[in-house]
Amino acid sequence: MALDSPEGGAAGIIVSAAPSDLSPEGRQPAAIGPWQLALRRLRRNYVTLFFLALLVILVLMCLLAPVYSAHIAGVGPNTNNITGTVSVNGTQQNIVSLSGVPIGPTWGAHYLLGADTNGRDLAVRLLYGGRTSLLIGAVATAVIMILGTLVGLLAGYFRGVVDFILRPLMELIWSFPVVILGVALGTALALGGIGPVKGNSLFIPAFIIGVVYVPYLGKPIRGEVLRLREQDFIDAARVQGMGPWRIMFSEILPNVSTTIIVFLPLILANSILLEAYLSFLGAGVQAPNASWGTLISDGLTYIQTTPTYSLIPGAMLVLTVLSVNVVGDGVRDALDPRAQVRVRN
Amino acid sequence: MKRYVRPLGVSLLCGAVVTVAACSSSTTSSGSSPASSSGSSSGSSSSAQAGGTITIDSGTPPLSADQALDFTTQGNELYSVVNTPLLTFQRGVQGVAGAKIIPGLAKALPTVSNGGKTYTFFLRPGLHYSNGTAIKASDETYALERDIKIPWQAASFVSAYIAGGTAYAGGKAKTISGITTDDATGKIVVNLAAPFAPIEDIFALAGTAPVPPSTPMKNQANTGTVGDGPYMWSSITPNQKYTLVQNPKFDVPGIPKGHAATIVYQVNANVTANAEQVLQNQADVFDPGDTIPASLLQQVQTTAKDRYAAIPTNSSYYWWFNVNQKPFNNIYAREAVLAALDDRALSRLDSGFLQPDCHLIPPGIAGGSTGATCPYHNANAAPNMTEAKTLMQKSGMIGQPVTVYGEERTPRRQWLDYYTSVLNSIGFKATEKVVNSSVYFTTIGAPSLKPQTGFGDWVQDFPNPWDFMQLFAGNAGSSLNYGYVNDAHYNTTLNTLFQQQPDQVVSQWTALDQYAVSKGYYAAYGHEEFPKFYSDRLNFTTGVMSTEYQTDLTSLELK
Amino acid sequence: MTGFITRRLASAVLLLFATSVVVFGIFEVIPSYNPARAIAGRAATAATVAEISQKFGFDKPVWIQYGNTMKLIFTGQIIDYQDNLNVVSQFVHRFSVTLSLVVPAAIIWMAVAILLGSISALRAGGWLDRGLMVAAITGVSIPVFLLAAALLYLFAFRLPWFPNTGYTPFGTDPAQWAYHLVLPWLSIAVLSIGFYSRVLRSNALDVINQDFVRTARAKGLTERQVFTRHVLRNALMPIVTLFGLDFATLLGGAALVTETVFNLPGIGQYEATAIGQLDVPPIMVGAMFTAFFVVLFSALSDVVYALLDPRIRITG
Amino acid sequence: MSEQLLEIEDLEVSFATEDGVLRAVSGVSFTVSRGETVAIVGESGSGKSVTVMTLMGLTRSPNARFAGTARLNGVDLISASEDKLEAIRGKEIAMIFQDPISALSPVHRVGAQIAEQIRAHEKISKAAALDRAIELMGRVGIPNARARARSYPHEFSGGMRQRVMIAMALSLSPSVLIADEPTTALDVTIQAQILDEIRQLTAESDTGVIFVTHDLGVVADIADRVLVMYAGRLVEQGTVDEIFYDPQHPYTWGLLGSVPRVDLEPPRRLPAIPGAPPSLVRPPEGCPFQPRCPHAFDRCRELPPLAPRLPDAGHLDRCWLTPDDKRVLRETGGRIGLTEGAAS
Repeated sequence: MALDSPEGGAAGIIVSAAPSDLSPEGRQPAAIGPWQLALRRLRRNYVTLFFLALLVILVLMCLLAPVYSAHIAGVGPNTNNITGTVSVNGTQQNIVSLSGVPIGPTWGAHYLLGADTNGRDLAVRLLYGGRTSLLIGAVATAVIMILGTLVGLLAGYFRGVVDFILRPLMELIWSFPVVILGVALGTALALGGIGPVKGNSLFIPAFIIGVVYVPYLGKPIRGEVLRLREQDFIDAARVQGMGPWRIMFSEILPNVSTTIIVFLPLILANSILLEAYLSFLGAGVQAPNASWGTLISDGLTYIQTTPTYSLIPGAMLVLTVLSVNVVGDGVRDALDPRAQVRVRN
Repeated sequence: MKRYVRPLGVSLLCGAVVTVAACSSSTTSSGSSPASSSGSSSGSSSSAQAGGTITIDSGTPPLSADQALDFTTQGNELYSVVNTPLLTFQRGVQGVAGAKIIPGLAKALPTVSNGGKTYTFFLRPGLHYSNGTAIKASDETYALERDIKIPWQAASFVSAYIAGGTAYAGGKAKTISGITTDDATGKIVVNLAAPFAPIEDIFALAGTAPVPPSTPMKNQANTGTVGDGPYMWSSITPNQKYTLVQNPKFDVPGIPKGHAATIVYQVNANVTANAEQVLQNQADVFDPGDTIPASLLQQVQTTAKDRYAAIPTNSSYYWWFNVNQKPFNNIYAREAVLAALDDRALSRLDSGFLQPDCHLIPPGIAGGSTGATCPYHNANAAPNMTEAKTLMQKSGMIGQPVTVYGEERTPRRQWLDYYTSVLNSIGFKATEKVVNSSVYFTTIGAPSLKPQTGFGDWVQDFPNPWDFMQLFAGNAGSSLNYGYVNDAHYNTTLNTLFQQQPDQVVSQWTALDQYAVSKGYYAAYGHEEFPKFYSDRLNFTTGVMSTEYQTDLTSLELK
Repeated sequence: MTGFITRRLASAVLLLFATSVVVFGIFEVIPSYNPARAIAGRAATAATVAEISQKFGFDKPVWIQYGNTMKLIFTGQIIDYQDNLNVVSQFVHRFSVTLSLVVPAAIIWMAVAILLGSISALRAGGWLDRGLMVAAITGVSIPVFLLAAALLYLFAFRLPWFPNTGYTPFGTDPAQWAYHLVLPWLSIAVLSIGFYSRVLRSNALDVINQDFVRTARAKGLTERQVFTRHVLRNALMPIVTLFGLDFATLLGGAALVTETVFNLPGIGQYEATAIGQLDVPPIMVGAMFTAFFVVLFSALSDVVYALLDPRIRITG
Repeated sequence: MSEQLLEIEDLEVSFATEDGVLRAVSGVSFTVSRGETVAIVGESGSGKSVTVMTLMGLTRSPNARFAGTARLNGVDLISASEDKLEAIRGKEIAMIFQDPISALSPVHRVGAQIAEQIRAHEKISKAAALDRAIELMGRVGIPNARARARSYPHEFSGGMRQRVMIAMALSLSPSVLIADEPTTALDVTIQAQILDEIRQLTAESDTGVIFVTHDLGVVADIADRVLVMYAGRLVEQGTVDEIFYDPQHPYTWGLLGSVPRVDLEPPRRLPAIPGAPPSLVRPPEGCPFQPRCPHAFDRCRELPPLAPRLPDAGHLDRCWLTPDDKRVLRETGGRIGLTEGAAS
């Protein structure tokens, strides 16, 4: 498209009109979707990556518990060996002394972190305990994800009677003293179990934590759904003849997915913590199974002579929960549109 | 009376946490500052100081200061010096042989008539309670009625054996018909439903001590009751602090008056801290109802060996089997467990405070025997796993699921873990069920539960083999005989033996015990020792740790 | 204002009712739970057990039992099954201990959090800011009982600066009182300091970008004046509600665990014991007590929020 | 010419961002003299707000870079220390902001906010400061000021709030007043009242005013001189009449062209300047307006200097076209504007 310059003046100038390709630097950066942006930010965030790696290592260690117990320690998590002995740099030592004091860490293959009162290998119990804690945390989180989202969706979308029932219910559970409710339920169910589920199955603590933390996700999602419900694209969907269920799951759910993803790590971290609380108070994982909470609790008696008994499972618990929290933070910052642009000058 | 130690707070409490090496200040304020005794070296008790304050640190409080409700060893230590019953066990007798029964408020031992069904007591004349009111014969009736109404944790001793007891308990009668009293002569006549020799022991329990009629028919947890004993209650903060002071009006001959002016019984659930306190002479007595934590034991045995000793007691620990249900309805299955059980391991779990033995009657009581005569292996030696495996083959019960019940308190939970692993090692599919200590026995006692196997213990009420063997009598009911054992030979032998004085039928009691072991009705594994652990302020030799009273408060005196 | 109060009161009553029903329900469901046996003690015969359940009304239908229990609670006569102690007087008697634990702890936690939060907001990106970020995340990742155990191990055993456990009432010896409570206060406060300072920091950063803060600086106020009068005042408002709720739930959660580990005879310890023993009355009273505080504090924080922010009128 | 109040020499402001260094203001110089009202116009993103905010020291942050000077009564505002600036802000140079709704503190009473500015610079009691604030509110036309001083900003209308801002800004009769689009958020009728208010108050105390706006109507109404900014640079500077009647820079034509004229019959489609402002991180070579300028030719690859090209030395522009070409090219459809046809 030539430009015929007006009367005389400078020589006729042929200029391509499209401004954008005039000079390469002038172009705007190619637009990228929120997910790629988030991923790009995440890759940049070294702290998050470090803790992500740490989390993976911790989880792997716990998953490899059977390998460690079979090939290295040679004993199961519950094998008592009270009257046995173990060789510590040459000399045979009682695993449990005559007066009942268990041996401290030998830093060798057998009884790496020492024994507990029943002569069980603490390192093996630590890994199996980790598996239990992570399993309960994961199952509880799954329960919360499903129940929480469902309750949030139903209460937010249907409002009216449904909301009238669900909201005060969430309010009740939310204001109920979590520990008391959890411990009371735990103690009660550990005795009788529910229906087919036996008293000491791991699903009881997981179920309790799940129920207790539903409002943690339910309330924010309900808020989001209430807000989204008013937006035009929902009316548009309704006009197209979509039923309420389809609207909820195909329209609203994707929009609250960022909230869910942001809350996922928070809930996982808190579920693991609450399991530790319950087990610490004797209402979570039941004997002879172990979890980090029970190990810390058992170790308190010997904190004076062998602090590692309590503090190592404590450290594992804190590192795991910390990693989940940091990764959660990283994910939230990456996804959060108002992310503080961290400038490296 | 089982050693009913109730943990204050949840399971973790009993080893709550951490001792303080150099204990800066006493945890809960312990009254007068515990200055260590001036100069006088331990042992030499030149001039025993009269008066002064003695503090007892206990990990668990009694259920109540009211002797008509409480039936714990902790409670008995305290109110046995406040409420003297008609009869009483002689004070100052150390060791398992146990004390003889001597007259308390009664002038003399009761005269027995009507074929052992009637016991007649006469009150000593002119006795007064610590608040000055005179003691009348009818007070005894009121006291026994109180036992049933509140109820006393051992109320069945009164309601089951004294005539009219059950009627009164059921509310059908206004008073207990079996008891008639005459205040003028101080005469008390007790008629039994059936002859029952141990009734004399029951009238030596503080729970049956007379109380003034003004005492309310409700648990007096905050004030305790008034009695005629060497001491009386000064102040009580339930579950925290109990204080006794000497009773100036104490006038019962044959019972020592006690030396200390004030006795403070302090509750701190952190048993480790209590042991540390006594070690540092911040407190005077470590309550024998608690176990010295393993982590501290060596230090105690070395630095305080002249003021510490493990005193054997008449107590027994056993695993019971439900003989009406698989797998333990099969004798071979039961015997296999006896063969595989390593009593030494169980002893280590109890910091070595346990004397291995497979018999129920403790050695200190007539009819008791040692671990040598145990079937399959000596209780002090390694278990006989090969025999256990063959017995399991014969029983055909390999792979059977078993639920094991136990208490959550240390060392009981550790015993439970060990016992479950033994059951698994010989072929069962065993899982554990840990129950809170204070509701354990009432839980497994519930008829609806029908548990397969679990933990049991018993501490002597009085030095009579019947007190132990009654646990497996056919008519003992599910709240004691958890395994529903109902052996004809066992029942008839028990009924004949308990009529007679124990020291005449020693060999028959031993034979009955051995018979029950051979039948595998219980897998007993030992008798426990209680710690006698004082500060160096107290005279260790004159202090008495008795099977009836544990710490005999009247025997405590400052150096 | 009255509308607000009646609405809050109604929700409080509803909540307390619901809490009591939930707790009562939990223990009715357990198959082998039998309070009569617990009271009767170990060697009880069937007769005594039956007599007790008749006397306590355990044989009556569930909802009558519930009615009786509630009547007993509100007339202050309810006794617990385990120790036969009057539950209400136990709570009243022990509440001073719990208060002396949670109130100073809350003060420490808020004061330090505001200080750290402000500094890190002012020096966004500085080393303190990053350090605080780590402290905040670690703070929420450590369970109270582990911190309590570690503190006890470090400062009561390794360095005997503080007593091992136990409690001395304020009346008898204030110095000893504080001396025994330092570690428990820290156990509760330290974990929340991290979280609260981060919340304050992010609130402050939001407010700092607001126009009126720019106006304040344009008015020539010093940096400190701008921060304290304008930024902090607005940043603290959301924290008030957060604090209200957390403080109330503290009573039912962290206080319970801390009292258990440090053996402080507060209501938390009493509740923990009761839960262990399946002793319903104290658990019910405890749960209702805590739920009541949650409602009370959420109402209180709304009122305080309205006072702080004139834009919000308590609608009738 | 009254002596210069404020002299700004080669002001440079750039921010380091994730995508690179953003040059918000490059080489801006101008002066403001006593009693004179200078208007700065330009599209949003042209750097006009950044310029005035920098004068107040409100753009200082770890990733900001400054260059050049801005001397006010002998003090260089750009390099001044924070406490020195704190003494000057509000006293010698004050500012009114665009959005009155969010510019006032929501939780403080209006009277107190004005009093706060007074007490920040003068040692007087709260009561005395409040009285002066109330008196000021009266002068800016707020009815029964004494009562209204106790209410909160959200209880005021947009216009009233802007009056409070004015009262606050002029409370210590500063020598320079910066008004950053004060009327944009208001509706037209209120806009006129506020402009009168500002004109009347600044005239009384002979204050120098910098008026930032993108509304040429306002410029015509209040400004003495006009600066046209584009992509962080000054592209034209002159008196109001020179800019409106003899604009030299095509961007100025575009601005003038996009103002709907009452005296002409309305065009089919409101004329607008095609394209979008260039990226300030990777600015195009030469004249920044080149990509959108229909009259661009090869010479424009080289950045033209801001220089006087007309007899009146005060009228500067930054365009290579000769003055004669400019006068011809700016005529389109009987009025000044950017040639419609050529650009499509």
